[in-house]
Amino acid sequence: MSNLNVINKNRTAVINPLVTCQPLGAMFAVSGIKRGLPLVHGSQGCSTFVRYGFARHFREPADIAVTSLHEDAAVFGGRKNLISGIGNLAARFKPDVMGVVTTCSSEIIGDDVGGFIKMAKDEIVKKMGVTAAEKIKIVQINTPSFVEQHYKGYDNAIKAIVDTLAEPKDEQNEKINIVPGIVNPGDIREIKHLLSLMKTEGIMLTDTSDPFDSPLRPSKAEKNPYYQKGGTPLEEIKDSANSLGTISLCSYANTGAQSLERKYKIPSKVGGTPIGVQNTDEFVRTVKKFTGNEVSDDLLDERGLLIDAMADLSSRYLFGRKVAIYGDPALTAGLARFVTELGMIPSVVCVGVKNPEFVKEMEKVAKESEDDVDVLLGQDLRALDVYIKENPVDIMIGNSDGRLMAKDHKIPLYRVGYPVYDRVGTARRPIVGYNGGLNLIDGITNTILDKYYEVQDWKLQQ
Amino acid sequence: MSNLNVINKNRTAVINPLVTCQPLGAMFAVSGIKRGLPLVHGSQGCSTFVRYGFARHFREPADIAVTSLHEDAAVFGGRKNLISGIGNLAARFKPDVMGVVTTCSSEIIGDDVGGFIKMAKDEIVKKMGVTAAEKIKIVQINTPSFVEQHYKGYDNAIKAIVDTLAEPKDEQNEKINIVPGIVNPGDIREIKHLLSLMKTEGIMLTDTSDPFDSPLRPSKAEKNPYYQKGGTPLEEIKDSANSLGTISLCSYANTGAQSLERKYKIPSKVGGTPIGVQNTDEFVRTVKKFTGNEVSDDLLDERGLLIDAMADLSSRYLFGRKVAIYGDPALTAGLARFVTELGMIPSVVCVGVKNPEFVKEMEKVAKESEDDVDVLLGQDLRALDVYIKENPVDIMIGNSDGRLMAKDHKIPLYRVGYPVYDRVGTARRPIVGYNGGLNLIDGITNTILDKYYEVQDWKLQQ
Amino acid sequence: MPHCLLDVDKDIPEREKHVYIKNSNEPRHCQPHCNKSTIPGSMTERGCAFAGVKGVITGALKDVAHVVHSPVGCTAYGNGTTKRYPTNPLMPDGTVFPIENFNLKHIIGTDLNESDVVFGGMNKLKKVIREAAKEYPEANAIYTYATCTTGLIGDDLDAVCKEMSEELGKDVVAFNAPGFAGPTQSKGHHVGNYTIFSKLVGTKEPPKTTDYDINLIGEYNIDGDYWVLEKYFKEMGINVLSKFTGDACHDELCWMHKAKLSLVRCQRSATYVAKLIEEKYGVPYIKVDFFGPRYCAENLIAVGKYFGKEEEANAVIKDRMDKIQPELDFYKSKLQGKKIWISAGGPKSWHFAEPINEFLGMEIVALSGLFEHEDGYEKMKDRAKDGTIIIDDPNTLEMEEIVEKYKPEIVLGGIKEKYLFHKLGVPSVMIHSYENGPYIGFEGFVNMAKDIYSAIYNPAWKLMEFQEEEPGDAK
Amino acid sequence: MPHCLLDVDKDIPEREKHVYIKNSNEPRHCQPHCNKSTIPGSMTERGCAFAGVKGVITGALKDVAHVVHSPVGCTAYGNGTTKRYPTNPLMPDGTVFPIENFNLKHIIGTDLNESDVVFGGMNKLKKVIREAAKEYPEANAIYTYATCTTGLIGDDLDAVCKEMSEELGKDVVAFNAPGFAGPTQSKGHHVGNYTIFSKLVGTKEPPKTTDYDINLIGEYNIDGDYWVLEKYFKEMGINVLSKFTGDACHDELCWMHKAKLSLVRCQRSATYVAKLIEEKYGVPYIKVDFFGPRYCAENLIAVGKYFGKEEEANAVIKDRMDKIQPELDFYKSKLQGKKIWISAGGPKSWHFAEPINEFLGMEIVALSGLFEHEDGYEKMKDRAKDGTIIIDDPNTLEMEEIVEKYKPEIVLGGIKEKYLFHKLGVPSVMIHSYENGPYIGFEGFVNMAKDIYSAIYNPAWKLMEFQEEEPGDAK
Repeated sequence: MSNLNVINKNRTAVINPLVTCQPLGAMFAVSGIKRGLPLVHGSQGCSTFVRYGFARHFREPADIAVTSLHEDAAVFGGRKNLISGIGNLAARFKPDVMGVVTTCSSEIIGDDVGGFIKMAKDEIVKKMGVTAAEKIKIVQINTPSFVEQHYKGYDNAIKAIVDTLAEPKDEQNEKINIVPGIVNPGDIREIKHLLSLMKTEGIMLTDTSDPFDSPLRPSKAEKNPYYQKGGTPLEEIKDSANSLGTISLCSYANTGAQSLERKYKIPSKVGGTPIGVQNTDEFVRTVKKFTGNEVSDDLLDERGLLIDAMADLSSRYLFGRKVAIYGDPALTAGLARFVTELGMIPSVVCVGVKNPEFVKEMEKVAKESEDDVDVLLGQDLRALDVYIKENPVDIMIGNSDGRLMAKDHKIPLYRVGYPVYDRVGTARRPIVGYNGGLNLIDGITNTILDKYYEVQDWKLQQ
Repeated sequence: MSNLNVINKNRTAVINPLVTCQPLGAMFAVSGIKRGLPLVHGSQGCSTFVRYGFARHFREPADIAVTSLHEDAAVFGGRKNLISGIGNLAARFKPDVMGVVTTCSSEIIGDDVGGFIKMAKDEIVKKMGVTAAEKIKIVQINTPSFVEQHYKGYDNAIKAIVDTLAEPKDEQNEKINIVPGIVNPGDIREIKHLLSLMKTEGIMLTDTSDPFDSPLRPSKAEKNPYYQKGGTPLEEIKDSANSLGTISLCSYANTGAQSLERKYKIPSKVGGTPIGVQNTDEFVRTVKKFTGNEVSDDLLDERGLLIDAMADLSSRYLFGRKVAIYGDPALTAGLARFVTELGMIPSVVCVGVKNPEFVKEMEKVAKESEDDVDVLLGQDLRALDVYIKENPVDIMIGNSDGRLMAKDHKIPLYRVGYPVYDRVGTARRPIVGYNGGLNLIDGITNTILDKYYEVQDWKLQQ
Repeated sequence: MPHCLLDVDKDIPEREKHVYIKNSNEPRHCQPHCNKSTIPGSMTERGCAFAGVKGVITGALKDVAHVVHSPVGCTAYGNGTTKRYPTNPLMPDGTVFPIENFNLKHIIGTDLNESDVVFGGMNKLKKVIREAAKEYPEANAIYTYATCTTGLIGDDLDAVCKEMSEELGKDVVAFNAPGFAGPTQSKGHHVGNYTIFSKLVGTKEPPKTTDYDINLIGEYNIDGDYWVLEKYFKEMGINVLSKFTGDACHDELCWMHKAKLSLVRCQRSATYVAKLIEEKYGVPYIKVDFFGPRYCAENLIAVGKYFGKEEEANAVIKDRMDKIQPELDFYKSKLQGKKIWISAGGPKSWHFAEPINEFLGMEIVALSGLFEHEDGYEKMKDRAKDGTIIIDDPNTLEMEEIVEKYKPEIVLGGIKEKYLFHKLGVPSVMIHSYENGPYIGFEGFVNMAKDIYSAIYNPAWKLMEFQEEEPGDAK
Repeated sequence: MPHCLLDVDKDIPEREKHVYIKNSNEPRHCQPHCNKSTIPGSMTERGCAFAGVKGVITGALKDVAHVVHSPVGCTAYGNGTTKRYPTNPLMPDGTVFPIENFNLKHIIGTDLNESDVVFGGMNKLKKVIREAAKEYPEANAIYTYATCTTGLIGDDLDAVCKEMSEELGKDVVAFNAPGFAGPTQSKGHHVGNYTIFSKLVGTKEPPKTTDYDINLIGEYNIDGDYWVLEKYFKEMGINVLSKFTGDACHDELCWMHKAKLSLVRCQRSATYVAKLIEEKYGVPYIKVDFFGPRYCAENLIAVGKYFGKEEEANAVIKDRMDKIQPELDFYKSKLQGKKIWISAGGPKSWHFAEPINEFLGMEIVALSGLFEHEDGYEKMKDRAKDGTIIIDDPNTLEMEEIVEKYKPEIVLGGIKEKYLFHKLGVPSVMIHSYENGPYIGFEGFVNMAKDIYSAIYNPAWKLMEFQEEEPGDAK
């Protein structure tokens, strides 16, 4: 057992941020709805930068519309833009769900977004008729850019989605709601795989797996307009009010689950992201608790494969090596716990947020670690850069934004999280669940072998 | 369309072989039977070198017994050793199937292995009683080390297994027999996954997936003696005489399938190993033909994900790059075809065998390639070493035995096949099927990025 | 009817006038409308003015610390990891800037929060500028950027920068191009040009000058483009005194008035500054085009002529053409007759139209721009054959329709639309930042040809659909 | 009853005498039977004689080309990729051997086929030796190996080598240890020793000699072991004239008769040659043990004493002990009382028993050997506490039973059994070739302690089984 040292930022500036502003999280969440489209009420940069970011990370189209606010809106308000934006998007794309995502501009201008949406709906009815218009659900998502970060935007979006769309029925549906957090397609698929081994169906709030990793099959694609495959269907989101429970897999996005609990008595549980053995065990136990289903032998065999790899590899190649982890608080906390399970030392974990839940998760990790753990809280990549210069580590784990820093420090970087744009396959390779653990231990070990063993290559002969 | 240049060995010596002798293939095949144990009739090195090799590649136990031939056997024959070996193994391990694998020694000595097995059976009956004794099936596998290579040993073993164990019934079983070849656990699992998407069950002849990648779960393990999980059950092997068809996924091991066809009218098909798009398509079509089942949309979506990755990555990072491929003839032929599908050039493919089927497969590849393809036929790693010095390539794809050569030439090596002992996870990561294609394209691309793009790191910003 | 209402635009008929089908019988002024606000609710490829100034103009400088006065988002999006702007640490005086690729690695922001929005962010900006100066003492200047938030709350960046400039003893410059300014990122280019001209040009003197000093304006060294041109000029004996702004340092901008001639490479983003310098300092400028072998040759000769170095120019041209001709021939043999849509930000759509046709034999079926203005569309039109569709600010639905109707076999476009084209079965090569660039000059054109070739010949396109029956032999 | 029939051996009662439970009240001669053939049908950890000579003895030489006279299998298995035998390309005369780690990279075989088996392989062997000489002109000698096949068909390797030696003008040496020879790989060690002694020792003279020249015999530089010792000797002013055979060259073997003293490190595989050299050339030998801090210190002092360099030895020891003591203390605090089973090939089982107990505080519950002989088991027995099980040539079933009954918390063993132990829930560290070695000397012992520590404290063991109920806080 060791100490957790929380190190806060000692300057005002943010330098090389580890976070972005709220709207991204909301755009991400809405993209996980089948035929769901985000409509950003703001300047074009607000949608374009995010589309750019999604495109280079997922190597997939990211369909996000914008109301294109300009000077006139700054003076007269964004009413015209929002109403015509909603109308145009509805008429041309006929989405099942439209998520209206605010930005700094629209929030500062003080647009009555709720009121404008009502007016827009009236216009759509006029234009398209009641039946067609009612098929298009509009969710208002307030995401002022100057409050917290994109994780909050994701949380706000999930809450707005269930608040607007969930509909209670008389009967339970035997499903479990999952708020996966800002994770990759491979991760969501792995969560579904775990659920299937628990003989449980999940309602993903929301499911970005297929939308952000879609087959290339022009003959079968939904076109005019093109929609990516998948996403959580509206019907399922409605049904989230009738589930056995809600599990939030990231501590930063629990308000949707709480809202479902408050309104419809759906019990909720915030789990750590199921990265590594214990966190996945916890997830499995929660599913078992909510459903009453037994833990299958198949699932435990998958677990056993991970344990086997840990037995074979951890002590031999990884034990005692120092790791720097940065990025998403839910992922980093999970990764820190997993590297501890691998016998490595999560010497420093750097996040751009100040969530107390994150600190709590890290306290648990520090308790399990043999060595002290430093947490750079509410910090940025520059802080990590300066820290590592003084306190070198053996390996860094985080997104591509740290790649030049890693290169400067000659520390190998194992890429996880968002964004990863300089290597391929990351988005479809899970890091959650037991299988994700296998990917991680393989990836981390091979990174260590490349860097520290290849120099004495005979060591790799057996 | 381009030329295939077949380059034969121009010396007598074998230097740094790409193959080993027959018994390994037989030991591998028998290891894929549930409670199946190979008993090597030869010197201790014959089993120990192989156990060593399997252990360092799979990082798993490899249970192979040996009759420990010594000088006395060289003089008086191996009768005593074989009979007591079979008896001891039967009594102490009670295997379902015992595969008696001959070696150069036992073949040269001229042991009447079949006769000795009968005598041994009589002794077992005496010792254990008829019921217990009859539970233990003994398969005689002749694998003279001085004839061909380990691929032939695998073929001989599969044939001996079905010849000895398959039992016709009155009814078909709606299953398909698969001879997977000497592939990794991940590959066999991916084959099963493809079959399951085709709503078909397979009988793996044999299934080394679980035996060579088994969970660590002491509380559930089969102990005293310890047996690895899985393997094809004897009952299924028996039932292979009643299947809809047999697909051999390697051109070097088709005699078992032919034997089933001859004896029981089970149609057989030699497919290329399903590596890459077209080879997997072919496999899917064969399954469709044998079963009459339709190709599911889920399967085609998986295919579409691979096509998507190829569209996104091939032209941008891989096109026109030269590849050297070496190792198993079935894998290398498949890999050569796949890299051609990626727009790369399989400049040189080096194998230790002279199988005409392999040359035929490579002719197809050359037809599809824009550039000439050199085949080093019946050659070895030294030949490849010398070749590459004169004809450099951008990347090598093969097993770990080429690693020091790759290092000398400063050519990155992407590791596949057997053995891979200097990186981890290879055995559980499939290279077959559409998912295997994704693993390959990701792995190859990342290897290319590491080597050729990282030097101008700005190129990796989007 | 020169303009065309696409089927997908029936609900937004305003789009009709942005879509033009080339017809040489029509009067000269017929062309798509442009530089107008995007219709709300579109999936536009356009960015914002902040992107225009930081992302395009100033982000290429090697020695400047950038302070984005914004909530964290704009800072995150404005960082160097989004651009392929490599820099060489060598400074004009021969020293070495101590942080390699500084511009790609570091960005500073004021991280505005709710109370800043309510009470104003000017004090915070001052504090952060001071911190920036302390954190990066190496930086030779600090640039600050207004964003939507600070534009709306009315922070006076100029005042802050003036004060800080004095306090810190180094240039601190405000760029007032909040995201909502103007219909496209082009507004940001404009602001960048005027700001640099009015605040910097003429404030410093170069360490030395020659008779062959030029400004290379509108060249951002995307994927090393500038380094290609630099070699040509060097061989010709021409000295690039200042770049605007690729691989340049802050001081170069300050002494642009000392060149003998300005070359304007990207005429959309940078003609403004060249004009202003000519007007005030009498440095003449010429618009140049180095994309494609013919234009590159012609323009090198033009520059050569200006300096009496035509022979040197010819030597460069011959050397390079000898090297690339066989490759050009190969790619032409492979690409002849293939249909292409060039969908660049603006200028590259007309830069490349003719060379791609002439040297690769490809048929241009569509041209488009995101932020192009009238002058650019005029050139696009001039360089298009009859029947070519020319479209301003195409949105994704329109893209689908154009693919369906014009059947391009490849699209040169941006990363945001690239993967949509892929899903429609059409290869796409990134033309803004390139795939395996540089794309400028002689060698660069071959790089582009190779990228187009490998995109079209990527075997994936032939394998797109599963064949239920065993196909005949491929090819 | 000193011997013990394990439950799993009820069907092979011959195994009883190979299993001995230490009891100090029993007469001295009581110990497990050893060096006997393995019972057929066992999963033995033992290898063959060819492995013993090529894999252990000769494969460590840096400048020799090896020709295995066999079907392809023995050549494949005999290649260098199976051993951690690094070499330094520096030669005794100061030149550099041109191929780095030649011994790990290249192996040559005669690739015998059916007709060779029928008609004999001697001509083929000649041809291949000629090819080897041509392919690797750098190689300073060629060694050839009999295998089961050539042993059975009766090829006369000595005759071939004699002829080739003359033809090629370099040493061509035959090693006649076919796989079936002897009960274990130990037979191969023996053959290697005698062959080297009879064919090579005394045939060359070293470039120079000193008064402090030693032979370091039975040190194969596993994972760099030799390089650890080399530093000690260098600091003491002692010159390693010849290694047998780690990081050695062929010529060193030829001038072993010129040393002042032979040290025998691996007493199982190499005492033979030391004895023969003493007998014929009068070079005395001492058996040394450098495993564990105390033995290492004692033996350095012994060597120092011999050469009048005791002080130097003490300096080396003090320097190293100062460095490692804090680490030893740490590991002891972590490992005190943990139960261990040492299952080495032979000698390491007794080498390590006492140091692991003394310096790490661990309790030895089992000792075993694969190819150990009487003298080794005697030492094992001497160094074991009462109740320790000492077992010769354990097979996998016996391993299971020992784990169950003696509950070792870690096993030092080979890679073949490592993963079986893991499946039983017991960590295992590779003691033949090491995990993160070298393991010899002072620093090496710490490396081993660290490997044992991290194996036992690998958190995987605590997480082995899924907990149906939320566990309390870990630790």
